[in-house]
Amino acid sequence: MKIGVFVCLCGSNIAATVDVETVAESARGLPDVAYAKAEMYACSEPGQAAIRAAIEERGLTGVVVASCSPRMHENTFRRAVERAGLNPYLFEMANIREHVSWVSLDKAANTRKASELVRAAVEKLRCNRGLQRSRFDVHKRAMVVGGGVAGIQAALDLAEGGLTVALVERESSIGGKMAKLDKTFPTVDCSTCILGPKMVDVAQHPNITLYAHSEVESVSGYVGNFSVKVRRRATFVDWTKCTGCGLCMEKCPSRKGPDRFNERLATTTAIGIPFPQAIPKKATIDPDACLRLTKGKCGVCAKVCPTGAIDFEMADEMIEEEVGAIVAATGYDVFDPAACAEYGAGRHPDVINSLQYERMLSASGPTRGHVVRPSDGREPGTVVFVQCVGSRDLSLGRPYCSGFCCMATAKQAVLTRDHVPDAEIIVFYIDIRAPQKGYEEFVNRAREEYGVRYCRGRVSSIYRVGDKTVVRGADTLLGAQMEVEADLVVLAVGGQPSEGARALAEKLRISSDQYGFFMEGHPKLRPVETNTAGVFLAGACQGLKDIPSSVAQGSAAAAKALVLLSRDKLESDPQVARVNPKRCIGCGKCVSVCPFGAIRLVETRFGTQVAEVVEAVCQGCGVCNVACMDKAIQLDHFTDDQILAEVNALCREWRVAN
Amino acid sequence: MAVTQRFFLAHEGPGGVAAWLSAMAETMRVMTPVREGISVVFRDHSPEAPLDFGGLDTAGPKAAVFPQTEYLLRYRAERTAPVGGHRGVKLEEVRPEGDVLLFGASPCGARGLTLMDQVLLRDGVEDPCYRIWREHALVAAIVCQAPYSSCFCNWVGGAPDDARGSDLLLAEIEDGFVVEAVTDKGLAAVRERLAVATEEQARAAAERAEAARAALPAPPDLDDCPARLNAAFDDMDFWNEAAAGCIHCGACTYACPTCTCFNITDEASGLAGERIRTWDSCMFPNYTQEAGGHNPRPTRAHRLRNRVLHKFAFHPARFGEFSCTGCGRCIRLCPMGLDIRTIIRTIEPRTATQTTESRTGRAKEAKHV
Amino acid sequence: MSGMACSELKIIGFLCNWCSYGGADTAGVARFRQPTDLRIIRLPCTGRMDPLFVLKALLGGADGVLVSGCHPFDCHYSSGNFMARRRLEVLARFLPVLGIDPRRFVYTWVSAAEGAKWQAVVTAFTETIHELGPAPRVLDPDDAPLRFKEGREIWPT
Amino acid sequence: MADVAALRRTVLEILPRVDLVIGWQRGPDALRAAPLLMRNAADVDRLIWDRTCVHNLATFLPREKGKKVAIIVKGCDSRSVIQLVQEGLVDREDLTVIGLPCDGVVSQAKLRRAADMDRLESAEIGADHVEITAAGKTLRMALDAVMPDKCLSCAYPNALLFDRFVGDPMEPPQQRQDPYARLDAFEALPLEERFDFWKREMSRCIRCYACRNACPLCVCRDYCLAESRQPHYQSQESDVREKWFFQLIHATHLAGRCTECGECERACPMGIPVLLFKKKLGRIMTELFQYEAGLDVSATAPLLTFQAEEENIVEKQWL
Repeated sequence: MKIGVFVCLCGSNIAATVDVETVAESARGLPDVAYAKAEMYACSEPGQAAIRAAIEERGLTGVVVASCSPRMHENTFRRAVERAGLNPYLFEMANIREHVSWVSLDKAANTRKASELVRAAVEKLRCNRGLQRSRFDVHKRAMVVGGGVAGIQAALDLAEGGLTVALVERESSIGGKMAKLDKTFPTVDCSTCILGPKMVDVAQHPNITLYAHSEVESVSGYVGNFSVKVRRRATFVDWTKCTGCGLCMEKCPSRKGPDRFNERLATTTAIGIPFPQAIPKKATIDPDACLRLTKGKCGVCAKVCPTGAIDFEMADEMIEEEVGAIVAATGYDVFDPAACAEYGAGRHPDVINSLQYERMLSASGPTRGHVVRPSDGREPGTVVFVQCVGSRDLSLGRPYCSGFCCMATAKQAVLTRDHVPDAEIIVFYIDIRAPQKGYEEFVNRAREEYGVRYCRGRVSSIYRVGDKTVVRGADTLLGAQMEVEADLVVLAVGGQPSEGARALAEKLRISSDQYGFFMEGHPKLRPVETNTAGVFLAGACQGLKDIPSSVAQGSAAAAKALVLLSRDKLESDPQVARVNPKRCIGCGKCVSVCPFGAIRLVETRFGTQVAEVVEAVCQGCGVCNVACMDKAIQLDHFTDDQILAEVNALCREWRVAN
Repeated sequence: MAVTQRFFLAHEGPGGVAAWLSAMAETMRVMTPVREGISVVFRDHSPEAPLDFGGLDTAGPKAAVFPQTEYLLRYRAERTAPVGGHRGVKLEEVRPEGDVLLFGASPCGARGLTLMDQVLLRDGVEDPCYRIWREHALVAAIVCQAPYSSCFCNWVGGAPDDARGSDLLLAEIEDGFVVEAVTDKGLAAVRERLAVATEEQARAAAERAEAARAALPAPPDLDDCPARLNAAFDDMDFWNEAAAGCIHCGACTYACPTCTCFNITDEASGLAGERIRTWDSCMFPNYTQEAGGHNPRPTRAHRLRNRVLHKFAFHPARFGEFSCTGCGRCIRLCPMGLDIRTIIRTIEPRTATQTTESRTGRAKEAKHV
Repeated sequence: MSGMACSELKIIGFLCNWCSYGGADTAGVARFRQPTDLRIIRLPCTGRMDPLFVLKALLGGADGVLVSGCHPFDCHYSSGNFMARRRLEVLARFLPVLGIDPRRFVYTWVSAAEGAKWQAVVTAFTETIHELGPAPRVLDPDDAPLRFKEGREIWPT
Repeated sequence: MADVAALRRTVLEILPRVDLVIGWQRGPDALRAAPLLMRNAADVDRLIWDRTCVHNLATFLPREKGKKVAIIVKGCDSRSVIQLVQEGLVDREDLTVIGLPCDGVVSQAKLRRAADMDRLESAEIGADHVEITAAGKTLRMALDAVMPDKCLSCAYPNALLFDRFVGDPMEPPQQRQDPYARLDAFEALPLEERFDFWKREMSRCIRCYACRNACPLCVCRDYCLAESRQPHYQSQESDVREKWFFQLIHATHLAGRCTECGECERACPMGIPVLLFKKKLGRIMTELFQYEAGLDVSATAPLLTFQAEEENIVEKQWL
């Protein structure tokens, strides 16, 4: 091998605390190193040109760049050496910036450390071999999981982009949280009026197959070739016959089931359509509330249904979908404030959460748009909003800001003034976060034009005195204790990953953060990709966000999937496990540890069994490599010899004495 | 060369073992047998460590002149051009240094050295490292007094008081050892330092040796053993059965005082490296593994056959002696209880048809190892 | 040289690419000062971490070995760190029977966002290793084959 | 212990249906046995069954894969067979297991410590004693004194997996020794002494690989890492580091698989207590995963699986 080593100064980022000339000089003393040079900015065009020139002029067959983190520029340099005719896997990086120059000011120690890291990189490179990517066919179909506004946007964009789409929604209608909102900030326009047409588009688009009341059961396969099992939960109504006339709902004698669409502010029938604009507009029976399904009596709906759509025997159905890409858009759930006992939610009838209030404000909601005290139905005189319930609260394990609640509260305060012109409206807040277009102005209008009183301080307790709900807190700006006798208290609850998000992450083999939000590929540069190729994220499932951001991310995820599936064939990452069939004893330990099902046992012509890796399925984690006792299976680019070369290179030198 | 002269080395006191070893240690490395658990190994002599002359040293004295690991050469690549590019290589042969006294070897172990000499010190193909080790080693063996049940030195021309391979041969009597200087080198080590043995002492020593010889059961006649083995070469049924319990470890060969097989590997780290000779064993499958994948000795049976034939047919054909000193270490140490004596005593040529059958059997066997 | 006071000991770190390597990058970007003893080897996943690499390092002259990967549930490959946790916990408990101080080996989880935690981990682990001092050697450096001594002279002491 | 005549009858019955039956025969002396591979009825005459039948014959199974094999096993040996079946290294359908009850064998190592076994003249094994005549001296010892540690703490006197059981199953004998007694004693030493202990013990190793080859679960055949050039885990040098590292390869690869049958240590010609490594790992497996290898053919080895929440693992906390 003929190795070139390029030591980057990164301006002064590296050069200030590492003697790069000494590092280059020590590299010249390493085996197979034919050329070593310091570069001002290795990643810049002149830097890359110098690397390419050295490869061409000096006939280098391997390159080490000592510069920043490979997470930053490994691909940059791989492309650079590839342009000069080298296999991109005959390239290694030594991270002498993030791991060396930026973390210590001791120039002598840094220089020594950088030189050793270069030596480890050179020793590893000597064990590298060129790897070839292989190509495979893709399914030109995508799946969107979750039919909230982000999922709807993604599905529509994908469908418009020419792909066919399977949209899977857990509830019996798409629309998600946005469908429950009365108005949206900061324009205070009608939520249903802007979402409704999009929902109709989904229903009518020829490229979209909608699976409502359905869930993802399992996912196998890999980018371009996912195979997804979808469980269509039994609705007990044949949707091909149901016309959405609503007659069943009128006649259903069971009326005590919780109305989940209305956030349990009301009860509803056992059979029904959740809201008038539902898509699909089809009836579903709640098997827990239905008298026929629980007690075997009744069956009124079946009698009244004009199309005979009721089917009490219906069972779950499994559907197999073959797709090339998956967009996860599972949204969020609101925080259950019952966890904050001091706020009395669930105990005091006049303490409700912000989503319940949203339903109360809605003309199609349980109070037909009248703001009332749930305890007695009277109009409230004093309405108190409490912010950051379940957000920014370490004691609840939720240090994060939910992002949308400040604005939602401002909007609800403004709407309260419209509904109850004389009401006293007080908002307890910690900080106001209104950074987007028109947001700050909206909050100021709420304060100034709508007379909403903003008190900076946390509420310590809420309790009932007579028919009043007393809110005790502090106004930290005035430095005074406050006690407000409220008629209605609205807790601005934060969000959390929707129920089942972790289970879905496991099925999709994507990771989630400590709270359960799905992890994007890179917080800045790959915000809608995940680390599992072919799986993209949209909306609040990746992190809480408001409607415009969710819609933007829906479109972005769709664009990423469209780019991916615009190609007829995909290239697989060649950093995969490889079996040496001569060594393999066929014990199958690799098969049992592989998280991706990428390894199988096949019979040889001698009748023995050996392991075989399905390259496109293998993600390159290397779990199999460790489980294999005679090391017949090796993870390319991270083989035992490559890692041992690094270990040996770093261990070889004896300690540095004082 | 052999000037038979007898000296006396007392157990204790000024003319005793400890004093003599200390004197010897001034000019050379002294290695003595030490008991560790159930094994007896040669260690650098320490006056505090009790010596163990009770029996055979477990792994034999071979390692003193044929180390398990021998560095043959070392190299270091050196940069000649200022900016990488051409390199020179500095090579340096490594050769053994320093004299060593191996005190308390068994006569069968010492005799093994003469059989190793036949292989490693042949005219024209002399092993330079082994030559140096041999020249620098002074072997002091101790006559066996009571044979082990695994001993069969008298089958292969040896004896409990065999002096071949030793520079000094010690025979223990009541209060010390009668030391026979077998070679000039041995003589030089004792002449100035030890008293001459009395006739009475010499007689006592001879009597004990005679008793030890007598204690060995009468040997079978092995004159036709090479012929019988050669005739049974293709009788794979026999070899399969003989090797049935074998787990192809290297205990027998590594403990054998006559086995000389080795492997050579290069080890490098950075720009420097070494060429290393290490013991190898014909019982290991990898021993005959060819780069192309073929293994001419694919089964335990093939490998055991090679070991037995090497010692009792091939070596005698070339050098006129069995390559076995009858020390029985392979029998004592075999974890599976295999006994080479059974093979050399019982093997008989079988008929031609049996042999043909066994050939097919061999092909079948080969697949499963 | 063993036994002498050392300004720097030999600590090898094995980090998974997705979380801890990123966490170490994050610490670097934030300029969190750290001791300089640690040398990092990048792995795709702690699931690739063979306990033999640790033993190789500890018998080969390392004074400490640190393995760090994604927090449970956050593995890029979904379960690599779970597999690693079992393997490495077994190894950690095994070291004492070899006479190797178990404090010389630590495995932990650091996410790509936890630059400050990375700094704390590196600092604390390096301090522990300095408290323990140089690890006992299997081979005396002077008895080691030449190729292991090569390079000793590169860094003037 | 079961009657050898009954055992021979069973073998003769099974022999026509299999390619070979693996048992024991008399070895080089009265207290040593050797493996016996029986292919025809005449071979069965040499079959023995007594307290010298120490070898764990399961070690011969993987290489006979593809043949119809019958094997005679003691309780401890049967655990290795179970483990091999569990790992798919032996086909259960091709295997006929002849199970035996056993309340202990004799240890060559312990006999050697007590008597001049190299000069053994005659021996007699009674119900609770061994009488040895060696180098002209006769010594009578309690059986317990010359049994391997594993027999003194035996919990599985009867074969756990068998197609035929010869003799009557035994009650587990009283435990005369804690299974980890020797490990406890060793771990009571200071760390430095343990380290120095291994340096000294390993210096005696001759890299003959008897430990590996006697191990029924060392199944890498010709591709052991100890001798592999690619991957190159270690060199062929005989220094302590390489020899010790090989033991660590062996031990770590047995973690969660080893049944602590002790063949590695029994086979070692240099008497190195390499079983200590595996005992330690065995105890770790019990502590962490409540798992004992070789009891259940359908179990999953603890290192081939995981739990998202590990009950017994307390991870390192940083201040």
